[in-house]
Amino acid sequence: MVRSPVHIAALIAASLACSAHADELVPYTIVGDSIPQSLTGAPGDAARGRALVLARTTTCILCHSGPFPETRFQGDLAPDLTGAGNRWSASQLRLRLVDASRFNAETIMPSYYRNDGLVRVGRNFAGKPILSAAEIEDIVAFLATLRD
Amino acid sequence: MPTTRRQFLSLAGGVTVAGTIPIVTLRPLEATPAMLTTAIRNVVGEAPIRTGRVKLDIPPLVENGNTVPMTVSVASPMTAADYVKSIHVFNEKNPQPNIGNFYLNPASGRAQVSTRIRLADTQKVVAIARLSDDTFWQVMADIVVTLAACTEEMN
Amino acid sequence: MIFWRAIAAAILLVTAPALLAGEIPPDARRSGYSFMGPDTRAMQDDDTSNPGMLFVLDGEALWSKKTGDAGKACADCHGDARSGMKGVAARYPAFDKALARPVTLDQRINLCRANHQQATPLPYESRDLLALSAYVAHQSRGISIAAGDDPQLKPFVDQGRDLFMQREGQLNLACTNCHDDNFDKRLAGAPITQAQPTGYPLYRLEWQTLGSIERRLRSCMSGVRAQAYDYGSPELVALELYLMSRARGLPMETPAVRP
Amino acid sequence: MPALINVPAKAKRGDIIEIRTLTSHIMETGFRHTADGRLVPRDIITSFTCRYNGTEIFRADLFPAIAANPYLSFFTVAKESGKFEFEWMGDNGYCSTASASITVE
Repeated sequence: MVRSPVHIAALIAASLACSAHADELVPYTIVGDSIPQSLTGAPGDAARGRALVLARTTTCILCHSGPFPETRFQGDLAPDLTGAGNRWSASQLRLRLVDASRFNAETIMPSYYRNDGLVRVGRNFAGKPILSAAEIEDIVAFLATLRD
Repeated sequence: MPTTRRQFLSLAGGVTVAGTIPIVTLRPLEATPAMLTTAIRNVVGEAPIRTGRVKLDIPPLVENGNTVPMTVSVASPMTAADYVKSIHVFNEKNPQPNIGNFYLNPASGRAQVSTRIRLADTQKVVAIARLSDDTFWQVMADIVVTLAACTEEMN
Repeated sequence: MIFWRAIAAAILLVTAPALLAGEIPPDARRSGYSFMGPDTRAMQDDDTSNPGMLFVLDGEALWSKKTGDAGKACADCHGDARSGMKGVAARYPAFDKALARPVTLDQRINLCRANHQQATPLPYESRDLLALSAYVAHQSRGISIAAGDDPQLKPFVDQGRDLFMQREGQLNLACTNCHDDNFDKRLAGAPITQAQPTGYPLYRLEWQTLGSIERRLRSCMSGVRAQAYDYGSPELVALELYLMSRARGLPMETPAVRP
Repeated sequence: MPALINVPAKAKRGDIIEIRTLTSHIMETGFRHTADGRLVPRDIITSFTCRYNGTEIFRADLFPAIAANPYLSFFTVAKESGKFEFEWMGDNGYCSTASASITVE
């Protein structure tokens, strides 16, 4: 599973070049408890990431709360996101978004960048990850800014 | 905040938790404060509106905006000489600012009306009473509407 | 001493209904009613303002209306529902010998229509089916749920339990993840309940109408972005059966009101 | 369409009594669209009237912001035995009536 960064870069380049099938995930390399490389090869946009975290469609805010005074309804099923950037590096946050079940098989946090091994996925979602690589990067960039 | 706004009554539920397939097209359905003012002026005309005498009972935190219990009452002796002629209820952000007009008379005995309303979003509700001396009295309330975490797709 | 303790433990094991891991013990089981605010409770509590009662009223009229080629009304066989139907819904879904599987109250109504009234089946979620089912279930209001006791139902209860525990959909969540492990917490602003089906069919403010437990289950499935099972499918029946057996002891509330 | 009417069966002359009504109606707002973009036409109850022995004692104009299955509660002074008549009128020629009687002592 561990591939050389060069190989990954090549794959990303290839997928950009021929606009790979939407259902295909960008391959990534896990190092320790992290994914060091950006899934898109570029840093995400923290402002877009903040909007994504607050959008109910991405589901973050349904379970998590955080330093979002303008958002009235936040979940309390999962840890408060305040200080997430202190607790985790961007690389660690990336893997936790991509596949949190890797750390705890029983977690209720969905694997946001995964499209296999799932049961009865709805017609409109089949074969797709919950978030795109770019959305993951935006959210990672935002969470990394959450420092106490 | 278009991303968090619920549609005004999505058809048979509307979108999933994911906001996947909007069953109902998203449109700028929100009434503007100007529309609210116009709706009020249509009833009140140029008369001044004073604050007081009217009471609006509505849960400050609504569990579902599709059915919100509401009671309006007015402090009035309800005698032939001094009674409430009508009660008018308005909202700020539904597609249309009017909610209901209720016409009373001295034989009502008590100036109080209850109904259930729809609130498309967290917003202000205004209740105005017209007394028999043609003065207008109002009360305003801010209502927080909880958005359903999971709604269903239309089948 | 140890001997007696062992016996006491053994007796406990035999007499107490086996509680499976992660299940809510009987004395901690709570109706969705207890998760609601005072205004929604008030709407349910007063029969003259509970909008579900409009459907019960409809159902009462349908109960004695002759229908189908046989020209028979429910009342012609069952008599007065207020006595004859008392407690019935609290035992549903029930095992049907001829079909060798559990049937829901909705399915029982349609079986009666087919077999005794020679009438066409009422579609799922149609006003008439909801009204009849609400009228029948209303006769059990206040009676403790006692579904799933029939030993013939065991494999179907187990199937329902497996489905309840099965992660599914793009969000990869099982019913149990929320309703056993996280009730009383909040999903965004909304409290998570224990998913006790005490009041079906019920008036959901979100729907602005009465709906069946199958509709509710399907909407949860859509919520986790799973392909919902069809109305009347063995899976939905098994889930309903498991949920009703999981709610044993809680009183029926039909027609309940829920956000 | 069925309606649930709640009027006290008996009252003393001069008592202020509460009248509650609940009626079945979809109250389609006219602001919703189907998936293919068509507007779902408005279908609401637009007015409600209550008469007490023929005299109008309460009237309401209803708008799309009134919830489905409209509920209305209001008050009147019990002055004589007789009949309350209720009338709901709405879009597409909708008209529905109900009545309830009261004994006033």
